[in-house]
Amino acid sequence: AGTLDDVKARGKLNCGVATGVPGFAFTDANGDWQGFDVAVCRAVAAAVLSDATAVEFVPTTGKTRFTALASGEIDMLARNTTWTFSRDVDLKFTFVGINYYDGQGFMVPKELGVSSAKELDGATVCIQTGTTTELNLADFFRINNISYEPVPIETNAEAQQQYLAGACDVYTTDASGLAATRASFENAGDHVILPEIISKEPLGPLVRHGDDEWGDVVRWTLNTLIAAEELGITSANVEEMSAAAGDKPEINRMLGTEGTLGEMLGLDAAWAKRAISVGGNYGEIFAKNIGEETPIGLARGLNAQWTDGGLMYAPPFR
Amino acid sequence: MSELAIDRNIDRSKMHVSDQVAIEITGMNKWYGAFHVLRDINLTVYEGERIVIAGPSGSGKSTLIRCINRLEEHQKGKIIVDGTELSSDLKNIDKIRSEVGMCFQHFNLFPHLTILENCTLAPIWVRKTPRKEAEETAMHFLEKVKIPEQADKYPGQLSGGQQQRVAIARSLCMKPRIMLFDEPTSALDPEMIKEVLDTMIELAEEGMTMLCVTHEMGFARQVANRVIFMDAGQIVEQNEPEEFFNNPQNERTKLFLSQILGH
Amino acid sequence: MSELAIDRNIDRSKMHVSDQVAIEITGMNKWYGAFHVLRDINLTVYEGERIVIAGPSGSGKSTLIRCINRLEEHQKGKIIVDGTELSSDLKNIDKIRSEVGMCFQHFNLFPHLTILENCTLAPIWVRKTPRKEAEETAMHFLEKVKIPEQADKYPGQLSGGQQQRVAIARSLCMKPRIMLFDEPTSALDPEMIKEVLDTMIELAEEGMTMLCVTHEMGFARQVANRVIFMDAGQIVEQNEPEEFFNNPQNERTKLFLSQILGH
Amino acid sequence: MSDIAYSRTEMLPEREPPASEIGVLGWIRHNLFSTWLNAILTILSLALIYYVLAGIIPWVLSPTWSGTSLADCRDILAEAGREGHFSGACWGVIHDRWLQLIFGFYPAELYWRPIAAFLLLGVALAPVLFADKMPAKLLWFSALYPFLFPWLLWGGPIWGPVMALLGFVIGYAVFAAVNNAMSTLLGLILGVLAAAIWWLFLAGAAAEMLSGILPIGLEPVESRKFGGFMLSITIGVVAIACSLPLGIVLALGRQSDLLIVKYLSVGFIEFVRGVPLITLLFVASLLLNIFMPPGTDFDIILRVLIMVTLFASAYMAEVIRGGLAALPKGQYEGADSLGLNYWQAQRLIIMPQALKISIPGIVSTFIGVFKDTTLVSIIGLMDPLGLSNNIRADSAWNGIVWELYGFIAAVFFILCFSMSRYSMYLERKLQTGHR
Amino acid sequence: MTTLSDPPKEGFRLSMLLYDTRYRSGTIQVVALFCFMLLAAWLLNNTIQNLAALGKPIDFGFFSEPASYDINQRLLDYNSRDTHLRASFVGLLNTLVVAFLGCVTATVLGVVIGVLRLSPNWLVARLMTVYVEMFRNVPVLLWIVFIMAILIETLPSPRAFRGDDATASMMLGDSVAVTNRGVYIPEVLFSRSLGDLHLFGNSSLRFDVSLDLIAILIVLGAGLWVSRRIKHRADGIQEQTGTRPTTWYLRLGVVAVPLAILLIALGFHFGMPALKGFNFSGGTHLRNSLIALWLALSLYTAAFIAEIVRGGIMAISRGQTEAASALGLRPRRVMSLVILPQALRVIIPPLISNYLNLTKNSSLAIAVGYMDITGTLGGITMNQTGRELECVLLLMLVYLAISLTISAVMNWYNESVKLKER
Ligand SMILES: Nc1ncnc2c1ncn2[C@@H]1O[C@H](COP(=O)(O)OP(=O)(O)OP(=O)(O)O)[C@@H](O)[C@H]1O
Ligand SMILES: Nc1ncnc2c1ncn2[C@@H]1O[C@H](COP(=O)(O)OP(=O)(O)OP(=O)(O)O)[C@@H](O)[C@H]1O
Ligand SMILES: [Mg+2]
Ligand SMILES: [Mg+2]
Repeated sequence: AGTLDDVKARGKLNCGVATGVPGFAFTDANGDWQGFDVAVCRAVAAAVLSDATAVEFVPTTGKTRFTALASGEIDMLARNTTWTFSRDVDLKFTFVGINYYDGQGFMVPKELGVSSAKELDGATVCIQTGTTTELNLADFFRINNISYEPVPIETNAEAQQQYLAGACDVYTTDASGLAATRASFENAGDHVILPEIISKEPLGPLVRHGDDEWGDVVRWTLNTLIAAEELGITSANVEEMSAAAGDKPEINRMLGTEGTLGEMLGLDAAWAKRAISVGGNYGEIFAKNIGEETPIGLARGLNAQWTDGGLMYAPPFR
Repeated sequence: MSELAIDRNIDRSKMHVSDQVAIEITGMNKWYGAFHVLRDINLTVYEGERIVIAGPSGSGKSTLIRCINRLEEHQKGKIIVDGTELSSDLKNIDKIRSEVGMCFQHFNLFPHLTILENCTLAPIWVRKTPRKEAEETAMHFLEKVKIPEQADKYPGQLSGGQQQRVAIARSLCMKPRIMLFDEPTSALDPEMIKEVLDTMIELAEEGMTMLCVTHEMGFARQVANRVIFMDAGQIVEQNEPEEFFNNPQNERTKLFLSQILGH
Repeated sequence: MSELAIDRNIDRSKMHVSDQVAIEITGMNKWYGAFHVLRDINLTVYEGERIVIAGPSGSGKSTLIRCINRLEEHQKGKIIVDGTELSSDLKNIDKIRSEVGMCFQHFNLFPHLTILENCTLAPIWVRKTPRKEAEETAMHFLEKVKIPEQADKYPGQLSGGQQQRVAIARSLCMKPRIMLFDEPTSALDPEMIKEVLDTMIELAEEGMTMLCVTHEMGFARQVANRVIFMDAGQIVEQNEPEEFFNNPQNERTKLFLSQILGH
Repeated sequence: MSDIAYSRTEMLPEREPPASEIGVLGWIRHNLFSTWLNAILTILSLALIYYVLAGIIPWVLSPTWSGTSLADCRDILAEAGREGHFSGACWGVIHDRWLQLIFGFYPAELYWRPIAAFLLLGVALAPVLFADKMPAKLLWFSALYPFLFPWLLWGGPIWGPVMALLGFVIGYAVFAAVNNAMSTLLGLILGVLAAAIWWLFLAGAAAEMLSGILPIGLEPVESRKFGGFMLSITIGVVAIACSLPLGIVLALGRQSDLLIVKYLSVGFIEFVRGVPLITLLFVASLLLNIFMPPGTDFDIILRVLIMVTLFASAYMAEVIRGGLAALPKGQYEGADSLGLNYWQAQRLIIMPQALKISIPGIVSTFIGVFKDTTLVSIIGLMDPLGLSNNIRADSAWNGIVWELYGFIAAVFFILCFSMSRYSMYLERKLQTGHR
Repeated sequence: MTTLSDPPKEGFRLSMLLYDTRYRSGTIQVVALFCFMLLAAWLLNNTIQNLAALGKPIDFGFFSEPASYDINQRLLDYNSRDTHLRASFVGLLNTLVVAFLGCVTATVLGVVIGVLRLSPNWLVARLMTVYVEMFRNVPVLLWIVFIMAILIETLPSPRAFRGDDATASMMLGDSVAVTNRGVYIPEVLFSRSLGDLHLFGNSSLRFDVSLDLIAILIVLGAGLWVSRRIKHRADGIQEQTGTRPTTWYLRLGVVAVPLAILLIALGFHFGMPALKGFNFSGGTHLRNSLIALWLALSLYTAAFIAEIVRGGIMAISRGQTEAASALGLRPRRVMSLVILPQALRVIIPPLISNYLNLTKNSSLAIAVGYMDITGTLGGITMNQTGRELECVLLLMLVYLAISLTISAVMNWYNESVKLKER
């Protein structure tokens, strides 16, 4: 049977997340998972199972995440994973979309007086290992013909500790991670993020190859969140808007007051409404977990709606 | 090694030898690797016989006796115990082992079981006797070896002589028809030796078939009806005790006797 | 503990006692923590004396003997060995230790060295004797204790009696003027005791000064010229052996003698 | 020297030793300043102790128990007039998360279950560990406990463990029947076969049917919810309990004169002991599913349990082999001469003694495995170390290091230390008590 | 007297497979082998099916592809364009380095602590007990991260060495810098170097051996040989006359003088570390990760070794010391001639198994980012290529080979020092 049926039969969605990345996936004191990636899992669970809490979060490491997905231990992986050719084609996963446009950047203490990554010759660089970061870094320095000293580190928390203690001059990881890390510093102003973004890191949820039905469910749940922001559907007004058909046909189709999109997905009509009402639309999720109001304090940047000059662009619901 | 005086009158009335064969060994040979330990052993033991086996250290006495209940395997020849041939057939081995009791030099009691449990273990698990009955039998034999009051102690709490007597009782509980003793007294202090020999004499008086490796010549003289002398893996001489001690034929026997009786 | 018959004629001709003082102990006291083990010991040993020290267990016999070569430290009083006073001066200790040989109950041979190496170790490293010469001396003493053929074996391959004889030879190789023995036979089997006592008697016959803690009363009677009885850390009685055994004065001595000679 | 006869008439009383021998002074002289070298060592040690304690104690004594975040702690410390990086610990994180560190994500309303499971573990172990003081009847509870333990922790209908237990009963029944009728060897083979068939093909269906009819059970808890010390202890306990029978079999195999059996056992033991645990955990997290029939998917914790059990059983086999080797050959011969067969001899004579000798070794293997459970954090499980990373990802506690490590280390220390003390006690008892 | 006729000769019956000791062991072995093969076949079959389904047949081709990542601590030349095979090779050498360093320091520490635990000084003995219990009862992984954290947090960063208001300074006459990035020590340089010997050409296993080093080793070896001859001669003299001539200056001379001449000829000098740019440059850089792992492994293992040493010494009965002193041997000689030779036999077997444990524990290097074989082959290479099966199996094989080598040595040693018993 397909994954969708499995999930329904099980009554739980198994969702792979990171073991702990500030703002993206972590647990609170009650043991509940929180974060930007976690919200995607919850939205999918709400859409499919009508219960945002029916998610089993599976913490995965850089090493174990793909095996967990390939072996069916998890139904989807929402763990800031970069969409690359080889992962898609060789490892045989389907990236259903992009929920965060990221790129690898550098953070340095202000007192070093560095303003460009090209000035980093001879610097010690803390890298949070995950495969793409090391490769980008090695390529960047090699192409620019400057030397560096890599210090590979497993977790963000340790990288942060080393960086703050001065055990490395530079911390490199995805720009979102840099910003989030910097935000938690006692004196955030003493550190700058260099302008170079040395890679494209489109992060998004992924599922296994070969189960398009399930891929569609996850893809369109993500699209719902993004489109909802564009269309002005929020957690506050979604009840009201889904109560009766309004005058915008796309909203009606999405919220199930018109057409049979839900059925086509193998879900019921109110799937999108439930997905949105868990944590709100994409913008709300962003604002609540990693936005400028939070300790993480990320600006929307590339992740703004296309209408605002960003790259967030959900295909139409029709 | 000294000649121990046995100071009671031994009742030889029951110690008659029947003409029923108990053990028949023909042309038996055994090797340890390339080392030829037992060479062409021929021996017939009749029911009720008390045979003492003597000989210098390393002459193969223990090995011979251990072959009889298959603690060691022989490679050539035949051993027939009570009509059953010892072969590699497990059923035969099991049968023979429950007919033949054995006492070791170092007693080999089970230290984690009480004396009573030591005695009832085999009847319960091998003979499938009900526990109650097995315990009664065990007490009977413990009384016979004169230590019924120790039944609930552990072997470690008894003296060597007491332990050896328990070992004898343990074998008797299987109601064997033949008893093998491998230097049962050589690990004991002089006073204790007497206790154990007494028990063995009593057994002999009741007509038990016994094969006993021992250097207690007093015992051999008074109880055995045949003494076998071994050397270099072969039976060198056998005779009735009086003849054996007073009038040994073979040179080696003479040498050996002069050594052990000498001092 | 039993009285062992020593069946040879002992040659007392050389066993004369000179009036040269070998060991002089005056007012010696020792404590283990708060426990007063040795109380006011006064003892003069002349050269050529053979002294046997007896006494109940825990009475301080071993401690006394061990104080003499400073294996234990005494806290009060004086010990003068061969004119040198035992103090915490390392040089004195070294000097005394090479004059005084010691044999322990458990032999304490070095298991990783051959018998010969055991015997040559101290001469080579302490006396700086050339190896060749040390080996010759060692063989000489091994012959004396009657085991020259074992020279290349390891201690683990010898019997207890042989080991104790090696231990004696090892001490002798240092050519000591005084020998201390601390229950040299109490860990041995009866046959072996004899071997060791024979060796000690031979030593005595050659006029060695000996202090011996032992309960072998046969040995004491025939070899010692003085028996010292200790109890509760003090010397309770001393006398010539005949007198000591036949006519003990002190109540405790009587009690003790009745116990060890009783059975 | 003419008159050597001497007899004491009055016994000397015991006297006080010189002052330098006893009392505090004597003790100090003997134990701390007996030689120059010792005096120097004593002073150096005192300096070291002072230096370490002076560094640590002020940091530990920090009034931050009620802090709600790292920033909050810093405020509290600043108010108390303590500034700087090492001015004080932020104990708020322990206050906030200690339940999580102990129980992981186990539902709070069900905490009684792990607590009960571990308390009962003590009860079940008591007759084994304190054999002389406990009624032997309790052994029955010990025998049932392996089925009770997973049921308490994982929940679900009671029929699962009951059916599993039934497998043993069936296996034994078949064994007993065949053993009586034919041969022990055949009985053993058929018994194992029968139990295996039951477990593989029938038990599941039967359990399902019964829970349909009689739904008795506890609320199920997925193993993903396990975390913290509970996870470590669970892995340790299950691994040791399961590795015990496996280890016995392997040890017997290694001692056996059957060449193939022997080399299979040796191969397995040496292989497992030759590779680091972490590679076995990689196998658990990455490869085990590949080795299983397509489509099987079992839980990561179960997979880890399997690998850790295999790991522990190799070490256990060596411990038990040591116990077997310590038994004199006479015990085997004694059993043989009484006519006991191989299995009877093993069960009644050899194993009871060998296991008793091995208990200290088993306890230290357990301590080793328990400590090694921290390695599961490397494959993403939420053991205390894994959780500490997770907690540090919470922006409230981002930047906390020492408090978490210190707490975890302290708990490990207390548990392992008491166990090692216990095993030393056992060793001493066995030395004296095993006459 | 009855004569027993021969029992009828029986042919082979099926039941003999079960009852006859001759066939029975065969039966058991066949059953065991069959079960084993069945299990193996089942696993293999599953694996093949699964790999086919995943579309990842076993293939070691990825080893010849460029690794694309950098490794900081390395003994060989390596850059990100080198192959995965070379990266693994670099990792393997790193494993061996840390294992070797760890074993050496753990032994030294362990012996010192074990001996101090037996010290008559109460305080020192207690302190050592605390040390042993502390390290034995806390997981080694925790110690590794703990010590790493201590290094990072308490040592000064290179920045602290800079400027006029520097808060940290170099040690030992500006030749050693201890920073939280690691320790910089002077490196050995030769101005008239003889060059390198290139082994294995340009392959992934290429290996450079410094000719300078070879020359030094040869001279050193020759010096030591001559020194041994001198010692033998001294032994001979001692055996003959009993007194030993003083030879230490001669022995030192024959080793040191030629070596010094060679070093001068080669233009030996130290390359001092100096603060340049972001970091110290010049000198040899021992990374933090290496130091933390090395320290943690040695401190942890030392606790176990201390117990072994203590046990070994205590296993030698007091009587041995007493007997030796009674013979007049000085304490130092008692130790070296009597106690140590005996204690070593007890100590060495468990010591080696602790070396084995240390080597296996070095796989926890990933926790601090030290690129050992687990970090390269079992880490980034595996992550990058997605070849879990190949990587993990190979990783296990490598460790197994190391372990088996060590235990083979151990068994050989055990056999050769067994005490002779009766
Ligand atoms: N398992 C064995 N492997 C090899 N040789 C053995 C074995 N058991 C005994 N032997 C050898 O077989 C010979 C006979 O041994 P056995 O124990 O039967 O002698 P014994 O007459 O009982 O001697 P003792 O009086 O010392 O008990 C001896 O030379 C012995 O070394
Ligand atoms: N190292 C020690 N510390 C404390 N007390 C000791 C020590 N050695 C011996 N003692 C005590 O000193 C007393 C005398 O001991 P010693 O060994 O000298 O007695 P002994 O007469 O040789 O007895 P035995 O005949 O049993 O050998 C005993 O009570 C003993 O317990
Ligand atoms: Mg024998
Ligand atoms: Mg004494």
